[in-house]
Amino acid sequence: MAADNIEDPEAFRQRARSWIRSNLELMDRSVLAAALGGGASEETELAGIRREREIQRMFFDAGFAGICMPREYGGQGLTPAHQRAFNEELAGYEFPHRLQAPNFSPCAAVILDFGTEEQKRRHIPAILKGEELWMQLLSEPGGGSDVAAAQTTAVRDGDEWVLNGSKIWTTGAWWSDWGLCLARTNWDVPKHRGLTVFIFPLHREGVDVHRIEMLNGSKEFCQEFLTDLRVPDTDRVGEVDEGWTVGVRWMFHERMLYNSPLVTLPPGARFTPGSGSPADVARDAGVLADSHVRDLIGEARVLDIAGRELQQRIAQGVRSGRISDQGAAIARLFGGVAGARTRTIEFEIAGAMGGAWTDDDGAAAGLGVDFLMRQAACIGGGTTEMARNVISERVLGMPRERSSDRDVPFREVPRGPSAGARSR
Amino acid sequence: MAADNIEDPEAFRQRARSWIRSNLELMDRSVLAAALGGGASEETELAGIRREREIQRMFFDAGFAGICMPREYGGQGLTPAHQRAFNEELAGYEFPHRLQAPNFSPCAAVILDFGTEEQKRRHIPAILKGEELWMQLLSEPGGGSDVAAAQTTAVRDGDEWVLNGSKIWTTGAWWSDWGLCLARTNWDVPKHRGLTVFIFPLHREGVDVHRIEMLNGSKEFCQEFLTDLRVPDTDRVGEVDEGWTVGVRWMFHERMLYNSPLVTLPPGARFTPGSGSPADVARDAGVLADSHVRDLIGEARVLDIAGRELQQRIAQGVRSGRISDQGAAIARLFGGVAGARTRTIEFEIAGAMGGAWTDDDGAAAGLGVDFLMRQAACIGGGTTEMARNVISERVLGMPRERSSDRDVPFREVPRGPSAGARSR
Amino acid sequence: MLLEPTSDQEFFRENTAKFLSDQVPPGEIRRLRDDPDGFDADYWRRGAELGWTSLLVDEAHGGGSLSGQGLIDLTLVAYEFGRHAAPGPLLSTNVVASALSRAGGEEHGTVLDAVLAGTSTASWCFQERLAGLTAGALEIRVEGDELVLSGEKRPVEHAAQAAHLLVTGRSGDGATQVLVPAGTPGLTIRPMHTVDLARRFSIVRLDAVRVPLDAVVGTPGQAAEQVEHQVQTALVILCAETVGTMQRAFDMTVEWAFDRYSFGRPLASYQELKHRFADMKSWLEAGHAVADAAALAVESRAPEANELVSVAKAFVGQYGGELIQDCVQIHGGIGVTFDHDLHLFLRRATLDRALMGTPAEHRQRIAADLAPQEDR
Amino acid sequence: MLLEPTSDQEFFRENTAKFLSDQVPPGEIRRLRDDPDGFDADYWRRGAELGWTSLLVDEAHGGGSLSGQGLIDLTLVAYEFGRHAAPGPLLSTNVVASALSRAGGEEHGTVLDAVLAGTSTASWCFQERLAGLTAGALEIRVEGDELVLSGEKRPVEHAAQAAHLLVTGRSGDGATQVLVPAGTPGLTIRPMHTVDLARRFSIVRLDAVRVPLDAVVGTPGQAAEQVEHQVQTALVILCAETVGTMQRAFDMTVEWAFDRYSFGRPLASYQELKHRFADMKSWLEAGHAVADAAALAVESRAPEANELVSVAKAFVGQYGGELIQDCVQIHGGIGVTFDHDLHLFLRRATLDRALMGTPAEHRQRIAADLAPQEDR
Repeated sequence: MAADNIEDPEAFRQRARSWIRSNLELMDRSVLAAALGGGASEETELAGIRREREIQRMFFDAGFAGICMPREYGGQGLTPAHQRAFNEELAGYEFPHRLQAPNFSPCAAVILDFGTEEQKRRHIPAILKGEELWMQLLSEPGGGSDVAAAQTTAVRDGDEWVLNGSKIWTTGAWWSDWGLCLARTNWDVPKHRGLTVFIFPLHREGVDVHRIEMLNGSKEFCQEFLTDLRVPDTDRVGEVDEGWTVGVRWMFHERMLYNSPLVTLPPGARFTPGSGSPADVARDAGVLADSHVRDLIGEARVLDIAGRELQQRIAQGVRSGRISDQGAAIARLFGGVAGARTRTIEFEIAGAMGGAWTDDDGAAAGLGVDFLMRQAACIGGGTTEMARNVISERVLGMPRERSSDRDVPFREVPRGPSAGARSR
Repeated sequence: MAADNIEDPEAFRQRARSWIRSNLELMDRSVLAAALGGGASEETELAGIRREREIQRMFFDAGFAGICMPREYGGQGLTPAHQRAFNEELAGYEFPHRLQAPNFSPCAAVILDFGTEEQKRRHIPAILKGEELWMQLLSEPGGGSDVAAAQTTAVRDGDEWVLNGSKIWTTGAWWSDWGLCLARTNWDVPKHRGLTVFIFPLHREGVDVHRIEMLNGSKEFCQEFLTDLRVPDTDRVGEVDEGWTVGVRWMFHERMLYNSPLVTLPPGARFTPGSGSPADVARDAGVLADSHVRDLIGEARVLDIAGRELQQRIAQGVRSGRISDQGAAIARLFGGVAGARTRTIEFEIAGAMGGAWTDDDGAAAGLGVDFLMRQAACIGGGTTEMARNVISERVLGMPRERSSDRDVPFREVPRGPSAGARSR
Repeated sequence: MLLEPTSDQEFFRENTAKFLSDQVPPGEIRRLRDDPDGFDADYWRRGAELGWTSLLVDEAHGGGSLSGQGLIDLTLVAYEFGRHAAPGPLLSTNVVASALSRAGGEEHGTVLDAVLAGTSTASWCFQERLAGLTAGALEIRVEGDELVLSGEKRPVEHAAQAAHLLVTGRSGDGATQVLVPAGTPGLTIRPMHTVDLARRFSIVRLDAVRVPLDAVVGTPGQAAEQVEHQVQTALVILCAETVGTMQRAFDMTVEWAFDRYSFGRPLASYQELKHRFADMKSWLEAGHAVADAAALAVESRAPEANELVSVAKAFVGQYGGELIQDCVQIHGGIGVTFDHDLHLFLRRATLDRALMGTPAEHRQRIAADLAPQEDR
Repeated sequence: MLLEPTSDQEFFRENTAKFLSDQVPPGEIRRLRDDPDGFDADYWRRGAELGWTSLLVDEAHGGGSLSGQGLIDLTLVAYEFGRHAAPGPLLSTNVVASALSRAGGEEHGTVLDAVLAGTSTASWCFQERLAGLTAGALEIRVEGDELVLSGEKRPVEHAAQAAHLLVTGRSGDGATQVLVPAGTPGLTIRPMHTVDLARRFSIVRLDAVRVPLDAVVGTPGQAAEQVEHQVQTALVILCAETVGTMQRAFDMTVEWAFDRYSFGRPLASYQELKHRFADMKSWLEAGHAVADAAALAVESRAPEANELVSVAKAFVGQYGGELIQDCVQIHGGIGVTFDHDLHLFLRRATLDRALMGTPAEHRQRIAADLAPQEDR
C-alpha cells in the first residue's frame, strides 16, 4: 500500500481522540483490578465481556478495529504509528482488555500468517467485530515449557480429524468462542515433525471446558478435555505435520504481546494486579517518609520505565529487521523478572499489612495475595526459563541444550516415572 | 586416643590465654589490611612472613602447634574443641595468618591423609615449626574450574619423574618452601585416571616462580613454570595414576578451609579486605542516619552471622557424619556469594567516595577497589559454579552434567580453538 | 532444625509430624479456608496432649520440657507446623502460657491450666500499627481497684477463638501486661484478611475496657523485660515454622524435578535448575543454622539473643520467601493453582515473614544495635 | 546506543572508535596508571578535531552537530569512550563548552575557542560532599567589582589538567556559575585516588578566590536552570559511556565463552552460563534503551527528561556493575588480574556509577518526584 493512501497519523490521532471522548466511558480501575484479581463474580465477568464485545463493535463501526490489519479482512490497513496514536488517546478510557491477548495476538495473527483465504475471510472480520473471541490451546498438563511435546492427538478420518487429549492454561476459555489448537498427527517422527494446527469452536460436543482455580481465587484459566472431537480438514491451519512452523511464529507473537501492532493497549494499562502504585502503598501503609521505602519506590519505577523503553527498542528493532524475531524473548524475560520484583516491592512496602489486612487499608490491602502470585509474571505466556533458552541459543547463537527427544520418534521419548498420571 | 588422656578443654583454654597474653602482640589490623589489599612492599611482606614463622615456632615450643594433629608428627593430638578454645583466646592478637591456608590445610592435611610414613615424619613437624611453608599447585592456566584436566606432565625416568608444565593461582609461592602438585602421568586414559600427586621444593632448578599482578596491585598469586623438573619417586604422594583419589580429598579440605580443625583462625579474623565494618563506612561517609544505608548495614550483618552459623552447622554435620564431606560446598557457596554481596554493600554505602577518595576518608576510602575485586570471593578456592555442581550432583544426587571427556582418553578431549595458546 | 536432636526429641517431633499428617493433610487445610475459626477445638486439645502447650511452662505449674530446654523442644513442633502448614494458635498460646508461668503461675492458675490442657486458648495482643516490637502505645490506667485499657492491637492471632487475651501496653513510663477475658465490655474484635488459609487474625480494639487490678500479669509498669523475652520467644517460633515451610517446599520440588521430564529428560538434569537448587540448599541450611542459633541463644539467655533473633527473622523472612517462590517457578503454572499443595507453604512463609517485624524492620533493628544514631 | 543511527552518525562513531583503538589500546590504558595527567595533550587535540568537543556548541560559536541533535551525537562518542575505557575529560569539557555557548559564547569566547580546538581543557567544579545534584553550598559573594568564592568541590574531573574551572555555587538564594582560571590565588587542587586508570579527580578548594565580575557565566543568581540542564547533560554522557563498557565486557565474555573449553566442551554450552548470558543480554538491551530515551528527552527538552536521566543512571549504574562483575566471574581468576583487559571496563563502569549520584541517590530522586513528602 502506497504511503500516500494512508491517513496522516496526526489527523488519525485527532479523529480518534474526538471519537473516544464522545463514545467511551472513563476506565474504572477498581473494576479492572477486581477482574484481574479474581474477585469478580461470574455474572460481573460475563457482563464485562458483553460490554467489551460492544466496544469492539463500536471500534469496528468507527474504523478503529484492526488498525494494522489488512483492509480486505475488515482492518484499517494502517501502520504501527497509527495504532500507537490510538493507544495513547485511549489512555484512561475503558477498552476491551480481555479481547486483546490471545484473541488478536497470537490467535488472529496466526490466522493471518497461515490461514487459508477462506479462513481469513470468515474469521478475521468476526474477530474485529467482537463476534468471535479466540483462545489458544497450546500447553498441556504434562508438557510444561515443552509445548512441542504435545500429546493431544488428531487422527485423520476421511475429510475429518478426530481429536483426543487435554489442553491447559487457556485464559477465559469458558467465555470464548473459538480455539487455536496444536495437536500431534504423527507419533513416529521426532516431536517437531509430527504436529498440526487446528481450529474449532469451544462450546460443542467433544470439548469439555473446566475452570481451574488459582491460588488467588481467580478462575480465568481453563483446562479443556477433548474427547473424539471431530474437526473438518478445512479447519486445519498450515500443512499436515508442519504445525511447528506455525508454532514458532505463534510463540513469537506471544512473546511480542504488548508490542504487537495488532494489540490495543493504552500506555499505563498493563495487565498487572493491584490498583495502586508503590507510592500509594507506602502512603496507605504509613511509611512514605522512610528512605528505604523510597528506595524501593524508585526501584519499581526504574524497572517499569526500563521495561517500557526496552519493549519499544525491541519492537522497533524487530520491525526494522535489526533484531531477529527471537529478540522478543529479551523483552519477555525482562518483563517477567521486573514484574515479579515489583510485586515483591509492593509487598515489602506494605509491611505487616502484607500478612494480614482489612478492606480499610487502601492500596496496601491484599498485596500479600499478589505476592503469592508473583511468579505468574515469569510463568504465563512461556516461562522466563524458556525465554533464556531462546535468547542464549537463538539470539546469541550458543550451543543448543542437549535433548533426548531430538532425533527420536516421539513415541519413544522418555517421559518420566509419573508422566502418565499427570498428563491424564 | 582415650578421652582420659586428653587435657580438659577449659584447662587448655586457661593455659592458652595466659600464654597468649604474655607472649603475643595485639593484632595491628591496618597492617593486615594493607597486606591483604596488596599495598605492602615486598620487604614488609617478607618481614611479616619472618615474624609469622617465629610465632609458629613459639606455638610449637609452647605446645599449641597442630592442636588436632597426631602427636607422633609433632602435633598435640587434641580435639576440635581445643582448637576452638585456642582460636577464641587468640582473638585480637597477632597470629600466623599467612601460614594457615593452604599450608596447614589442604597441604599438611593431604600429607597426613596420603603421605608415606617417611614423608609425614619429615614434613609435618617442619610445617608445625614454621620451617616449611607449603603451597598447592593445583590450577592451570588452561584449566579453569576443571582441575582434573591438568596438563602438567610427569614422565617416569628410572627412580625419578620429569615434570613439565605450568601451574597458576598459587598464593605466596614466591616466599614459600614446598609445593603439592597434581600432574598428569597418563594421557591415554580418561582424565581422572591418569593423574599423580608430587611434592617438591619451590626454589630449585626447573621451577620458575613468576608473580602475577592482580587488578588491585596485589602480587601474592604466582604462576610456576616447570621445566624438566626432576622429582624422586619417594616424593610421590599416593599411587601412580590415582592422583584423583588424593585430589577429591584435597578439594574437600580446601572447601572446609575456615572450618578445618587444622587451621588456626580467631573469630572475626576472616581474611576479608577492608578494615572497617559497613557501619564504620557509613559513619565516615556521613550517611549513618539514612534508613536505606541502615538496611544495608543490617543486611551485611545478617549475611555475616548466617554464614558463620552455617559454617558451624556444616562443620558439625561433617564431623558427625550427618552431612557428607561434599556438604562443605554448601558453606563455600554461601560464603562466596555473601562475600561478594558484602563488598557491594560497602561500596554502595561509600557513595561518591566509592569512585574517588582521599586517604582522609577513613573506612570509606578504597572501597571502590575492593568492589572491583569482589568476585574473588566467588572464584578463589574453587568457583561458586563448581560448588553448585557439587551440591546439586553430590549432595542432592541430581544427574551429572554431560561432559565430553568422561570416557575418552585425555589426549582426545576437545580443548577449544585457543586452548593451546592459553595453556602456554 | 536441630542437626542432632536427642532420641527423645526425635520421637517427640515424629509424633507431632505423624499427628499433623493424619489430622490436617493438605486437603483439610484447603477446606479450612471457609472455616471461620481455622482450627477444630478437638484437634487443638489432642495437640496439647502431645505437648504443644506445656514446653515453656514450669513443672511446678503443670508444664515441662523434654530436654530441659523447652524452647528448643518447641522449635521442633513449630518446624513441623511449618512442614504441614498446620492450623492452630501455636505462637500465641505458648507465649501467653510462658508469660503466665514466669509471672508465678498462681494468680492466673485456672487460665494456665486450661491453656495447658488445650481446652481453651489464649491470644497475645501485642503488635500495633508501626509500633515496632515494643509493648505499644495502648494505655493502661489505674482507676480505683480497676485497670482501664484503651487502644488498638493488630494483627492479633486467633483473638476471636481465645477465652483470654494477654494485652501489652504502657502505664506511665512502664510496660504492663494484663489478662483480659473474652467478652469483657469495651472489647471489639474485627476480623482481618490474611494470606494463610488456617490462621486467623483480628484487629482488637479496647475502648476503656475495665478489669480488676489482679488481672495484671507480673508487676505493673515493670513488664519490659518480660515483653522482650516474649518477643524473642515469638520470633524463635516463627523462624522455626518458616524453616519448616522451606524444607517442605524444597523437598517437594526436588522430588518434582526428578519426576518431571521436559525435552525427554528430568528437570533435575538441567544445569540451570541444578544450580538454583544448590543456592536454595545453601539458603535452607543457613536458615536451619540461624534459626537454631537464635533458639539456643534465647533459651540460654545469651547476650547476643536479641541480635540473633533479628538476624534469623531477617534471614528466613527474606530467603524463605525467595526459596519457595523459586519452587513455584520450577513447578510452573500448576504451582499457582489452588489445588496444588505448594502454596500452603508459601502462604505460611509469607504470613510469618510479615508478622513480628518484616526482614527490613529487623535489619533496621540490627543496625540500631550496631550503630546507635548519635544525631537523633 | 542508537538502534538506527543515520549513516553520518555511524561514520562519525566509527571514526572515533578507530581512533581510540589505534591511540589508546588496552596496553596504553594500563600504562596511563602511572601518568599523572591520565591523557596526552596531543591525543586530546586530535580528538577535538574528530568533533568530541563541539557537538553541544552553537554553530555561531564555532560548534555544530551532525544530526541537529548534538547531545545524541555526543552519546556516540561517550559510548565509544566506554567501549575503549578511553582517557580524557569528555564530560567536563562538553559540559563547560555547552554552558559557555548557552550563556552567549561572547564573554568567554577565547576560552570556548581553545576548548573547542582541544588546545586546552576546562573542568566542571560541581559536586560537593553529600550535596546531591544541586549547585552546592559554595559561597559566591560580590565585593566591589569582584566575586569572592569560598568552598570545596569534590570530586572534580581533571581539574589539575584544566586551564579553566567552571565553578557552581550559591549567591544569596540563587545559583551562580563562575569561570575561574587555573592558578588563581586561593585555589588549591588536591589529587584524589580513583578506581579508573586514566581519569583523574581532585578536591578543589576555593579560599576566598577573587575573580572579576565578568568571570560569571550567564546571569548571577539565575543559573539554576542552566545547572539543571548541565546535570542532565552530564548524566546522559555518563550513561552512554557506561553502556559502552557493558557492551564491551559482554562481547568479550561471549567470545571467551565460545573459545574456552571446560570438561571437553565450550563454556557457552553450559545451560547455567547460557541463562546468565540471557539475563545480561536483557540488562544490556534495557541499558541501551533507557540511556537513549534519556538522551532524546534531554535533547528535546521533554518534561520527563529529569526523571528519565535518573532512571537511566540508576539502571545502568546498578545493572552495568552487575553485568560486568558477572563477566569477571565467568572469566575466573584471569578476570581479576591486572594484565587482563576486562577490569578496564569494570573500572570505568564503577567510576561512572559513583559519579553524579549513585543508583540509590537517583532512586531517591525519582521517589521524590513521584511522591513528594508532605510531612517534611
